[in-house]
Amino acid sequence: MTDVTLKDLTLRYPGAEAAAVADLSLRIASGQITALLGPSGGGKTTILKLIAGLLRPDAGDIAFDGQSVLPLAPEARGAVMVFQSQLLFPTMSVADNVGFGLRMRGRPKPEIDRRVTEMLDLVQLPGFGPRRPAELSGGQQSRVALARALVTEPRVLLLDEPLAGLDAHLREEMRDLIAALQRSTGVTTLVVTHDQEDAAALGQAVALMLDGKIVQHGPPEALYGEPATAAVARFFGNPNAVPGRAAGGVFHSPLGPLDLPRDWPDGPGLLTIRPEAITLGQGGGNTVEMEVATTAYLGTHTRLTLHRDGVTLIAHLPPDAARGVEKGGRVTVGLPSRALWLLPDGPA
Amino acid sequence: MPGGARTFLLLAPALVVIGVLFLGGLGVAVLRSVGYMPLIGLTDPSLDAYAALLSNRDFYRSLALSLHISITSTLIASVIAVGAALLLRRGFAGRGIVSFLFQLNLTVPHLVGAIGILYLFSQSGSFARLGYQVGLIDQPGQFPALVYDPFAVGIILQYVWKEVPFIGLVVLAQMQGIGADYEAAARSLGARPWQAFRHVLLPLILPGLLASSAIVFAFTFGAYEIPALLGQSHPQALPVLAYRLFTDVDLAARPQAMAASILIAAISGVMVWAYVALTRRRVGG
Amino acid sequence: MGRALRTTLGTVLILWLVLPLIPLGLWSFARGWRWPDLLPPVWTLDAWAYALSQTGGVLQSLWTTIAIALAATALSLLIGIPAGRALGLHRFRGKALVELLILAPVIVPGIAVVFGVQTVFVSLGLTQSAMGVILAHLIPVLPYTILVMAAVFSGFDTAQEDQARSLGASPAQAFRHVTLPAIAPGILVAGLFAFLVSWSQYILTLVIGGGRVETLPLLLFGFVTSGRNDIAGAIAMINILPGLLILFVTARRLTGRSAALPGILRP
Amino acid sequence: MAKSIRLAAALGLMLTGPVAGDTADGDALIGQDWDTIIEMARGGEVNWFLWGGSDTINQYVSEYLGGILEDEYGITLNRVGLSDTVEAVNIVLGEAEAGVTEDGSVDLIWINGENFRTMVQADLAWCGYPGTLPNNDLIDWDNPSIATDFGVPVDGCEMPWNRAQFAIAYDSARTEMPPRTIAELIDWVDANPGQFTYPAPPDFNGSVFVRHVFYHAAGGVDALLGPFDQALYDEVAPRAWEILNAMEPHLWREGQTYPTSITQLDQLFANSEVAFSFNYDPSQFGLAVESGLWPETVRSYGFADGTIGNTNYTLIPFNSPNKAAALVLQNLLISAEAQLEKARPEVWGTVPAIDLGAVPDEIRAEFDALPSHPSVVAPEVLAEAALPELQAEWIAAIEQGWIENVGR
Repeated sequence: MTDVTLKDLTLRYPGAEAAAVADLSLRIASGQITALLGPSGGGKTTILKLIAGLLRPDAGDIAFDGQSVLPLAPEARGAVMVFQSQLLFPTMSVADNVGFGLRMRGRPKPEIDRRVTEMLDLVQLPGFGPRRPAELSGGQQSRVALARALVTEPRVLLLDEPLAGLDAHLREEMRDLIAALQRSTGVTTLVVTHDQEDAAALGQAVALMLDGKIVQHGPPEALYGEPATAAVARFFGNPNAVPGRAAGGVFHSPLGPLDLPRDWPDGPGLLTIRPEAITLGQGGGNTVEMEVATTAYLGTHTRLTLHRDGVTLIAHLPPDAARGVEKGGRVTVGLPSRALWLLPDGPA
Repeated sequence: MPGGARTFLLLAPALVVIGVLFLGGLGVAVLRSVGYMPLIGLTDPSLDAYAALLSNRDFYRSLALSLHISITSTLIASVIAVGAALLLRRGFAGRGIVSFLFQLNLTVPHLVGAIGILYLFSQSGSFARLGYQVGLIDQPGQFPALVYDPFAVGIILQYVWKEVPFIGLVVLAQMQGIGADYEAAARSLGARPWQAFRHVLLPLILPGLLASSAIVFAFTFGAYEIPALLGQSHPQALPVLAYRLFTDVDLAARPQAMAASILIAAISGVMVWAYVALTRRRVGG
Repeated sequence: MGRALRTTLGTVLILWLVLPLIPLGLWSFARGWRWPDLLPPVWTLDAWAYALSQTGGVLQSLWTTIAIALAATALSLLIGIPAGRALGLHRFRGKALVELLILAPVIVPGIAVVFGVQTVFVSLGLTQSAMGVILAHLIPVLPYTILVMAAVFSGFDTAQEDQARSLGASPAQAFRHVTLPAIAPGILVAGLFAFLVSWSQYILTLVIGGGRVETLPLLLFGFVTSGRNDIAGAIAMINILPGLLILFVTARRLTGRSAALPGILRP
Repeated sequence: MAKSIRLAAALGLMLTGPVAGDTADGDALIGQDWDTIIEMARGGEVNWFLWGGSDTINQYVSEYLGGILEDEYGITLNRVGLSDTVEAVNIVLGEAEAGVTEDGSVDLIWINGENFRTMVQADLAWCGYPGTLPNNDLIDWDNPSIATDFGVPVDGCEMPWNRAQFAIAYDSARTEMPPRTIAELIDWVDANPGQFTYPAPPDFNGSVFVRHVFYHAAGGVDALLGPFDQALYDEVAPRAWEILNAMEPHLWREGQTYPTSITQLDQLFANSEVAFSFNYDPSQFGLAVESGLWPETVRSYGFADGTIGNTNYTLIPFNSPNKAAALVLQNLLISAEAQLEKARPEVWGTVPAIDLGAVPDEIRAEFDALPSHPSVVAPEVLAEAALPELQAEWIAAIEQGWIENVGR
């Protein structure tokens, strides 16, 4: 069980204009899976490499259990990185790949063989040892890469986009496998992903990184329902933002007064609600009549664009409920007060 | 047009040229080496030329010298080339100059390099003169014999100079294709830098390293002009011996020259095969 | 590896690469440069004057070398492009054997082949002639051209040609407007290597050309074995020139990965 | 633009290779009226194969001789530079073997000694034409050193071009008392280890040096003259090898290796690695000083017990396609004017092969007025102690014996 602290990390690649990582601080709780979420190309992989020791920061510190690991070479840190492309060594068999870390540490061969067999069983690839990496499917390669990392019993496991490039059903299998393996080993794990769903499913905590900064760090539910900024909300697929002013537990907006779930400090603010929280007809308190600008049937839900007094809301309704709603018509929608959230950073 | 015929037509000119010039040249050499050329009235095949060559002590000394030259130069050049490629892969001041010089060097004929080596390393060459100017030696004879010497140091120096960029560029291209991530993965799994190189990168660059160094091996074994220029009077490198036999005014020596050329072909073929097989077993995954 | 160590090693490498060329350059301007002088005591243009004179034979030799290298390059491209296409794009029985045959001249030294070739060329009247030398140069040149072109074609998608045909192009038009532009950079690389391989040939030219076809390497060998270091220096500089020129002209194309694109250049 | 045209022209010319000449038939030329021969040669070309390692000789050939051929006869002279004359012999041999009897590629070779013997024995030389050349009158065929080439009778198969006599070069600034005889040289080498060496035979000049030692071991040359005598050889040779092997540890690099050519020795001498160089053609010393290779303090001399002299020639191979042009060139080579030009120290400085008694007086006067190069021992001085060459079989046996008993 190791907890990892990143403090004011900064790294600029030679020749690059902007820093890849700037003044980044993050605490990764021990024994948990933390998902580092952010759009592609946001410097997330760089952070993994910094923790693994494959890059040296220009400034800042990395500590495991309070001890700085900056002086340690990658092989001495016990932080194993699993690359997005798995990077199984093509010149070695699967067994040699899995046993690689132990061989490098000079462990006796019988022990290596035993541990390799165990690990292959654990990732549900028994008997795959003699094969070559090129003979494996993508999902199998991912599992070998995972086995190869875990066999060294690392203090910290760093997974870079472990689910990218897998089919939908393989993704779920792999998610479950990662979660199960993490539970059984208890290794502190940092998963990098650009997919909010993967982050929510895998991470006991999610750190959202936008523009090189951690903008919100907490349980996945919080990032969904209680975004810290409009940008966080938008990243999680919530474009709804209504300007107005809170006063005495009521939010005064162009849509009329809306009851807030609890007392909020008075002042101007930006109100948000997740599209799937919006109901048709009465529900949960506030009701508003709005004009239907567009409707789109999307299989699992129907998407409505609603207008009123310069405010646009997006609502996701169950297809059954949305039957009969017509473009250009007027509908009454419910904005349940328990689903309302005032963005802390105020009006945009 | 059926695919097979089309393929054949595309290949035909190349096969004709290589078949006639290369195989034909080899074939004629074989025929002449056994003294069978009905066109010029030779109809009694015999292995006399081979017997004469193989019973000559000079032949074995030449063979040993040529093997020494090619094995030593290939090994040294390969090691330095891999080191240079590792260096070039990372950024360092002057990297642009090195890669320019690598490419320039590829275009410089061997002979030019050999003359440069001669002017640098002979006993009255630039280094010897430097030694004199700083008071290390009083006269040329005190400078170590590095050209026209029994250990073929000058010849090897020239080959190393010329082949490091060749192997280096091939290996560098492979390294760039592979990227740094495999080694990073190995490091992250607990490999020390040397282990990551030895167990991960080296097997990955092996195909390019093998191909290029095998070419170097064959070339240094069979090249004429460098040992002719930088070698000592006796023993001579095998190609120099073969050329001398070929240009002997005694026409009786010609079958021996042909036999020597066939032996050069056979030996370089076998050695390249053995080298590739051996290296693959020792280094391959 | 520390940055300082890398820089040091790199500097040593640069010095080592440049060093042999320096005395060559100095010699071409030197006179009476004897032990133990570190630098020439007298600087002169005599060697260059001889090398550039109409009767010295160096200029004629330069034209001969260029003409032969260009001809060998053109021929090898003409033959090598179709063969490269067959090897790069088609699968067929006996392909491994064909590849081995094409590779063989790279592994088997020229001296092993040239005596036999000379014997035949004499009776065909091809010795002592540039034509014979050009043909002989094809032996080492052609494999490189074919291998480079095979690598180029293996990265070429023939669907582009099909697309052109379905849009109304004749096979020739499809080749001219679609295939050729796609493989042009590869042809340039193959051509450069072919030129340089021919440019540096020594033993093939010597045995087949018989002295009558005097390329720069032959001339250079003659002067250096005659002890004329000054003239040898000047010829050596002239000998380096085309490579330098090619490098500057194609600097962009040849940098980085493509520099070693074929992975199969000549040593 | 001009360059690309030249390039195209060069390529076009070369692609054709040698063309079958119209004057391949030698019999039709012998005894022909000289003007007719000139007319047959006009507009053609002649391919002259000769050692090409000296820029001054090259310029004499290309500019002086080539210029006259071009201007006066419309003949193009192709000077083909060789590293070793044996290359040209080899070309003709190969052609003869392949049945190329008319359109050979060699029209003229600068030659003598063993190479001449090879050509004659293999019946590759065209013979019997000297009387056809107007300037043949300048040749003293009664002089045995002209009429025999290393013991082989010339018999009208080649024309003399230069005469030469072996001499030793030393730097007067470094070596005050050079050894004046072979015996002194042997002692000198013992006393000055590492300061002497000689090129390994079969290098032409190395071979001559070994013959001097051989003469010394035989106690004089007289017994060795005449055809090869195995019994005599077996008696003399061991003494010669003993001398040379005793010398070996005191040679440059302890005799572990020898220079492979005279030019390597010249370089060693130039850079003070050894104290002496030598040459069959002392005019080379002057050229070496003029080109800056050697210091101006170089002087030369012959051994008091004599040095070997020879004549070198030009030869027309049997399958030369341009025999008429080759004759015109040969006639020019032995003209008094061309020999005078060649004798000038700044041009070459060689000893004429023609009989100076037969040249016109004014040219004779110019010959007499030629300045001598301070580094080149005067031919008259050398001639005071001249030794004859051995027959070619002797030379071959000595070279082979050296390789087997000393060289390896």
